Amino acid sequence: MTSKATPHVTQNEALIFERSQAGRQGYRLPPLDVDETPLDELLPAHLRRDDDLAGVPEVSEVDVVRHFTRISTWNYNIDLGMYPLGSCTMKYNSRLNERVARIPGFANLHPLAPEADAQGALEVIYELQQHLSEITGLAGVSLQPAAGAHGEMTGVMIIRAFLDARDGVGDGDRPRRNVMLIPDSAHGTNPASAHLSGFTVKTIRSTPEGQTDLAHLRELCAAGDVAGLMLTNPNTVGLFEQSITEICRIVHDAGGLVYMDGANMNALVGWARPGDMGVDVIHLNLHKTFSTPHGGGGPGSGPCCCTAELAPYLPVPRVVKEGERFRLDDDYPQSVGRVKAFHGNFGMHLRALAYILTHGPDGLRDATEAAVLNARYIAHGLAPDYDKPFAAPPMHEVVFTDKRQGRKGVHTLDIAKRLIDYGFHPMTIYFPLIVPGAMLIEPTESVGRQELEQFIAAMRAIAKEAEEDPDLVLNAPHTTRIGRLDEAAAARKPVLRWRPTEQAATA
Amino acid sequence: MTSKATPHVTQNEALIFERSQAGRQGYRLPPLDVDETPLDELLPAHLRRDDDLAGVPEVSEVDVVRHFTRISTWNYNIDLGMYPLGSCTMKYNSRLNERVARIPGFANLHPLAPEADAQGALEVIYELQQHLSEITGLAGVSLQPAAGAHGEMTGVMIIRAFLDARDGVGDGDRPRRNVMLIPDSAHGTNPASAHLSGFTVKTIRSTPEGQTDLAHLRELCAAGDVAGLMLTNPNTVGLFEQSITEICRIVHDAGGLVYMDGANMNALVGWARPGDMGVDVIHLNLHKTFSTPHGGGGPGSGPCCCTAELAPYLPVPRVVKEGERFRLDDDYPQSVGRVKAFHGNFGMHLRALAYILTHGPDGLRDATEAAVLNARYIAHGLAPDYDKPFAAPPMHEVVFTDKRQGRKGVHTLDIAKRLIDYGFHPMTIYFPLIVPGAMLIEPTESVGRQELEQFIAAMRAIAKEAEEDPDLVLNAPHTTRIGRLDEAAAARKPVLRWRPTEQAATA
Amino acid sequence: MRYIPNSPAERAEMLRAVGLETAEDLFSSIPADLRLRAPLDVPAALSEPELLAYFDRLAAKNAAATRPSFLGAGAYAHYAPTIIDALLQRSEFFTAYTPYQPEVSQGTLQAIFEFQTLVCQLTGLEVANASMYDGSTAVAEAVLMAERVTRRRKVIVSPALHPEYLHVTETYVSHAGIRLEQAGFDAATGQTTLTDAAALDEQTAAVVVQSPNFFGCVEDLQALADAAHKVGALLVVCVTEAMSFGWLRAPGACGADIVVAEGQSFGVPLSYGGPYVGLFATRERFARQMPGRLAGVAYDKQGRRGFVLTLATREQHIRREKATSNICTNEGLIALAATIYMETLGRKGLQEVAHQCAQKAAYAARQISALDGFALPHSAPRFNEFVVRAPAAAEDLLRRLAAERNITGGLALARYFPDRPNDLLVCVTELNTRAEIDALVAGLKELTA
Amino acid sequence: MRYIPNSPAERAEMLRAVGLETAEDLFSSIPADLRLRAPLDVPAALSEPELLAYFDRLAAKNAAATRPSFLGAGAYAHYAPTIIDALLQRSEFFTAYTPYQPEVSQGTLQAIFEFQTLVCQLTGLEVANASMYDGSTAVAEAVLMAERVTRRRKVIVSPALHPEYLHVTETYVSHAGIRLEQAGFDAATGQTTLTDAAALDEQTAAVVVQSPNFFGCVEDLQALADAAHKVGALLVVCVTEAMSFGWLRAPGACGADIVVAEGQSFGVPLSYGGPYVGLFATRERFARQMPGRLAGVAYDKQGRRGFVLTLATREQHIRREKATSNICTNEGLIALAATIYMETLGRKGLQEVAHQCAQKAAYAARQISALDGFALPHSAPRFNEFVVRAPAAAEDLLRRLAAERNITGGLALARYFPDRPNDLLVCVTELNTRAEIDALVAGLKELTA
Ligand SMILES: Cc1ncc(COP(=O)(O)O)c(C=O)c1O
Ligand SMILES: Cc1ncc(COP(=O)(O)O)c(C=O)c1O
Repeated sequence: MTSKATPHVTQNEALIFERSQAGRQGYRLPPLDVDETPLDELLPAHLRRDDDLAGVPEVSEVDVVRHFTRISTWNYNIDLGMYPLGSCTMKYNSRLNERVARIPGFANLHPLAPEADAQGALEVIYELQQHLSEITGLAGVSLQPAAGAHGEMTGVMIIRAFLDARDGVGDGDRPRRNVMLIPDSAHGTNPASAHLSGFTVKTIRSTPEGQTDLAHLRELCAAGDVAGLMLTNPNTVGLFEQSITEICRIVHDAGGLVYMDGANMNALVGWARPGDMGVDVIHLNLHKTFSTPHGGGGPGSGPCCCTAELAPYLPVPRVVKEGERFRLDDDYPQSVGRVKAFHGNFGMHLRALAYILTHGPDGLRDATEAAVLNARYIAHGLAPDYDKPFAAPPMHEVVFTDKRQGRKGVHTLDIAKRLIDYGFHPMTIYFPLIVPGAMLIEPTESVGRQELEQFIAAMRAIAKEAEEDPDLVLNAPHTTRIGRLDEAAAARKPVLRWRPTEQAATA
Repeated sequence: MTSKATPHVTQNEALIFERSQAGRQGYRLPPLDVDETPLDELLPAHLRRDDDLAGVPEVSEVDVVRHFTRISTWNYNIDLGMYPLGSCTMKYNSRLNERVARIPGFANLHPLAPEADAQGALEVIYELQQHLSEITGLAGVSLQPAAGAHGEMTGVMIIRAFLDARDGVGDGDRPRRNVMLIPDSAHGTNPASAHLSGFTVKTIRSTPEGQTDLAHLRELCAAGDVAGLMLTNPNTVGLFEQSITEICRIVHDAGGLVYMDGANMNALVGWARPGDMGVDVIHLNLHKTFSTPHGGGGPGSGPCCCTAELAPYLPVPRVVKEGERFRLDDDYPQSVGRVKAFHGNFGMHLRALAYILTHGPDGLRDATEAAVLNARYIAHGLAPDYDKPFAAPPMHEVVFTDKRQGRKGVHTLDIAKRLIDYGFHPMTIYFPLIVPGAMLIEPTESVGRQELEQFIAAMRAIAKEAEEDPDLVLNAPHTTRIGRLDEAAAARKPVLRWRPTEQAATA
Repeated sequence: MRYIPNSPAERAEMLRAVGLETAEDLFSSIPADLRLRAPLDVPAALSEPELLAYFDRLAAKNAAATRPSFLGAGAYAHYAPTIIDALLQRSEFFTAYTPYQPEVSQGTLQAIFEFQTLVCQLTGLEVANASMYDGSTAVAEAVLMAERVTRRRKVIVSPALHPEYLHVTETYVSHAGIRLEQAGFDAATGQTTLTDAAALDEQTAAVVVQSPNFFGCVEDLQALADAAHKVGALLVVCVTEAMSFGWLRAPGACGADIVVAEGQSFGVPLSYGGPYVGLFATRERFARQMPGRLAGVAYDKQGRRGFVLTLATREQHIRREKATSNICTNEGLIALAATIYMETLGRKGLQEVAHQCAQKAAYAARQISALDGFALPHSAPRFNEFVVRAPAAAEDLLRRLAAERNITGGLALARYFPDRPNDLLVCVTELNTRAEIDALVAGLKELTA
Repeated sequence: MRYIPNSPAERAEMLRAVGLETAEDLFSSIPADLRLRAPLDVPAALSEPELLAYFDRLAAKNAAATRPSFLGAGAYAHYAPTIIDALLQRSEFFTAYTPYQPEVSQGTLQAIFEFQTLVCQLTGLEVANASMYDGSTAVAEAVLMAERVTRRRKVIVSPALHPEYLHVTETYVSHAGIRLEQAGFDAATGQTTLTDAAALDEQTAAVVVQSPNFFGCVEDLQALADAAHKVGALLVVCVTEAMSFGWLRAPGACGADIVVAEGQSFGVPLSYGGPYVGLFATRERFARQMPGRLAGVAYDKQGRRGFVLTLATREQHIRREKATSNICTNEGLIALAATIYMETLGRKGLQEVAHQCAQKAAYAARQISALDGFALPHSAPRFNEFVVRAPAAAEDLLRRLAAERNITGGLALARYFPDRPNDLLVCVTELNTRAEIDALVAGLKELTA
């Protein structure tokens, strides 16, 4: 097995502003083909742009292409290899789906086009809604949310609206159920979304086994002010919540609803459905489970799925089918309203639908199985060298800690950086917060056995280095064009934009 | 000016055959939708493939994408920066032209489609013929040749056919003009193409000033057996042949024809036309002057242009226009015949036409000017440190030698390899053969001043290193994933394909 | 194509290696009664050619995608240079994750830093973030931020704000205890007024206005800023047509405190409404109150410059419910598209495109207003959109334009404003040829003759 | 877009820097009377959208590109997985030059090495080169090589070789003193015969045969090889439909000494005939007589494996007129496309596609032969092409099929063989659905009823 990483020469590249040369042009427009109206007739001087866009670069097309091609080579990416970020589900992004999204009949369609002339797009949305409903076991679906957190906000707002209607509370006149329960292991977006929707967050403890603490849940539910619970399942340590049915019962009995963070659906698709577990609302991350590209930070798509009982509260407009026609329906008086202009991130809907249709029912089930198997294989391979805080076998991702290496002063961050020298992107680190020095590893189904073994070998080699030559690990990475950056200093005196003065500093 | 090169971590990657895993699949076909015929009815056993394609890899789509993405990062390329290969004209490859070539109406058109249903493609060929005729000042054009050497062969065969007809020689019965004169500075394809067309090659000396030696030319022409001259202009040391008119007169007076190798047309487009100089036949390299991508070694396209007098000898079929219709015309009894199936590298014709139409007359002239200016700028910048064998100001490319550095034992090859450490692709080396230790540098118009200066600075730094620390240069490159390879050993015991045994050797 | 690399045989071996027998064993931690028994009811797997045929068939049903169009209203058909998509499709960009590991993410980080800088330059403000979901959610977040900055809970919103943006803002603030009140509207000019808005007082956190507004009218931002600042309120300016930055005075230069915009105009396909990208900029002193990610300069031990995500203490990863926003994944790749667009067009190009849009719109407006029975109800200056008051119901007119002339003539305002049955919103960009405009004018004339 | 980076101002400064005043000065070495005075007579520069509109208009005139087709005859419509073009479009591949500098060209070199290996595996031979221009020039070069190897000057060519390939070969050998003579042809089987070719003797350098031949008939290569070898001649086998490698016995295994093929079937667009790629393989002992480039394994000082272009002493750079060929630039990128195709389909896929082609062609042949008045004149086994003898002139029939049924029904053999007015060559690939085949059959039936 040849080593996965090797040093090579790379191009350096300054900021585009440092490359700009007065008078360079990268574009040409067709000649203006109408007779010009004198500017003064169109726009009074005081409303006109008067700075000639000072500072905006002047570069040629070749400059732009070389600029972005060069800086692109500094990025790790899925097409280079395994991207084991726990909770992020970095799976293969099919080029076929990119092609589908670029079909002119979709790419050039205006969001306000008459429904009659956009039937194909509405059908795409409708079909995807149907499939996601089948996959989650929940009847109502809205594709409007633009990302996971957006879907969370939508979901908890639905809970808010439903409870208010059920309990007959108007704005603030009668006491509301204001408490949203969230495990201490939850992703930060959960409490943030709950807060945005007006809830008070109370934290539930996890057990030493990495499960929700039922006793604590019961205790918190007893208060009577519980609106709901936001649970991730499998949870963020990669374990399935064994008592999920019981958990849902407890919350329901307390008059609350159960929200499930669907970020980890890659462990369940085709094998189990949240709807069957008692979950009331869930968001999915199409950019995780359904392989739409992460794009260096987005776009995402966070469909919100809910029970038939909650469906009337979904955002409007909704895409409905009447006979053979599809239309946008605004007529849901109980809806939480709109969470985004137009119809959500349609381009991502196309890719996710293509993903589902390429897999089919067996393929979807296989993918989940392969993802869990890969995680289990890593869990098995690393157990001899790394502390595994939870005994239970993991689902699609596994968490380890730096406990053993810590004794030599080598910590999770160091191990992560050292992985780079071995040709891998680091795993998710220091998340979830409940696991000190957490290393959350999610291989996904897109990695072959050979590369899994290379990863295991790299991690074991690092463990050995931590014992024998800690400094080697502490100063990693050694092979990248820049070393570890001083993030503290960057936050103390933030430089968030280029300014002509910056130029000198970088010459 | 930040340094152009920087080391960075790269992925290693084995041969696909070493990655293969029995049972992996990267494809899926639609189900066969016709009733199957028993194999025995279709094909007797002894004609059937019986090795189950042993050795052909079994990999998944992710494997393939990662395999090629990884190995691609080991290539230097135009989008990374200046590619100063003299004689190769490595200019910017527009993405717009790639898009044009992929328009389904062109990409999916079968070469034997009925003419009436391929009018658009025929118009593309016809239009390009017209424009190349205007650019070269030569009336007849064939786009059939697939590359420069192919165009050379076509061109000299045209000369052969014309002379035979003119001199009334049939096959071998009467003495033929069999001598093709070729300067010692010519590219190797010239003599090879002449030989392929049945000519005997005689070499013309170049003068110390880097011009064709007229006296020698006259002397050789005196023999009376001269069929023609193959001249590159500007020649391969980047100088315009000052006496081109005189040269053509001498050859014509001797009863021969003048072939021009158009590889260096990037120095002339819009400024001077071979047809006006007395040239009878020329080939163009669309993959040089007209920016069709080199693709790591092709495809190219080598149109052959000639005088009206020679046009009847061009390959068939030819694309002609009748009224508003275009058609393929085979009816040229004097034609040299076909040099390639179908219509030449049509995909390259599309790109070259797009290049011409994007530039327009002024743009084409500007591009040539910019290309010559860039070369002149380099000539100026390197003169202090490198031996410039010819005093005359260069056109689009300039040649230097390793004479000065040689004193310290540092030679052209070493300088070329050291350039890699500075982030540049080496220039063309040891060509032309008449210049010992030649370094032929052609920046093209696609390089901005900033990068030209980086190149000059790098070359000057290397000159300094040659003085102060020769070993540094002699052992370059130092930043690539592999060092200099033992090419001699590779040629002694050539391993030209992978074999299962090879696997062990590489583990 | 197929997604899963490991062969069935390899997977069987791996199962054995981890001490399991069947795939089912991998899911033993899921209570048996919760495990799905029947296969999912989704269509059988399609091969590549079958999949493409399926989507081509659907795409063909989107007739509106392939005909001349004068639709704007928050999504604009501008020309996108080919290099944008070519560069986006480099795996290094589109398959990368959020740049949490700077040593292997400098490409993405540097691009974000350039994006932030360009947004500052265009908006005329001091700091900008790495993007929001889109223009509508950016307005909503701006309102929430105004509350954080001023600790006031009343926000005055222009009635000429894009109706869908307003709707989204209402949803976002509905649980934040923020009261939205309407500003005035001068039907003659088509501009927002604050005079009659007694509402503007010391309890006001912000005034929210769009310019060019939904009806295409350019607002007098300086005047609005002065009025807002007089009572200590912020001016939040929303721009749905980012191309107008190349033509109109920078909102920041007019006194805006927060500027949000929809960046779709910058090289992003219409794609039936998304993914687009929200631009968000404000004053330096409010930086720590901003939502969203920020890239900043950082140096390594050898003093080499690089970029990192910074000021994360504002974000949910660390702050959880006290974060300035819940946003995590944003619109990175679309922000990159916009960055490449802005850099390719550059200082001159952005102004030239804007100039062509304004000129072509002026030409179209002139032609249409000359038609019998047609009028342009609003007198304020405009950029590339304007309201046309037709002599007949706009919806029928547009339906017939599409059916009989193969032109999408614009947007019937009745979709959002039932009291404007005869009004249509017409948008003209540099891509609308004079021939298309003339065909629209002829169509409007003949169909109402 | 624009091509030239330097601004006019920068260029003026650079001119000054090199001591010149005007651009004209740069061309002072060109005698004044040769310098062009008038601007070139080519159209004015087009912007990006204008250029795309121009080509879209032309593309729309190629009606044949968008309808069901049964054309083969040297160019085949097979499905090309999307990843092929996505990978080709990486600048690292398509903008790179010939890999003369191995340290910065290992990506290209390793791909060539894999290509050479795959070509060896498919052809059943020992060495293959980095590509030729196409199948037709590859045959011509094979004939020239046979002369070099045997030092004999007579070559017997099958009359069932693609007519355009034959034409190209004639052109190539016309000055090499090589005599081409025709082999026999059995009109009943559709196969090449040597029996009646007294021509085959000790002066014969090679026998050149195509299989499946131009008429779709599979030749008995073993028999032909034996006959050729008996007189010390080489057997040169040409394959125009590379997909047949997945179904037919490897030519190398049948005794072929040189195998050339057109590789277009492997993921390369039809593109009106080019660029395609020529495959060229032979026996180890002839390696140094091969035309074209070769990549081979090499090691650096640390023993790390890499790849280089090797055996360059055969080539024109060094050998000049004594080179084995004049070829320099080949079809690198197309060879890469074929490599990606072969690896993506892999061992099983290449056989499965071939199987579907053969089965669909068999189905089509059965249906057509059952029609009144139609016959299949040749009895030999076939792969995915076959000759149909129609009851009417093939050209009219095909013209009407196109006009009235929107089907390109195949190739009228009269194009090359005037004595075969009623024959058409029909090709069926995995992309022709049963519905298309049935429509063709119905069309043939009804148009001749
Ligand atoms: C468990 C979990 N929940 C929620 C989110 C938020 O999703 P998004 O980033 O799409 O807003 C993430 C992704 O980072 C996550 O991992
Ligand atoms: C001067 C010259 N002539 C001829 C050629 C041959 O052209 P091609 O490689 O396209 O066959 C080249 C290119 O290498 C060249 O530089």
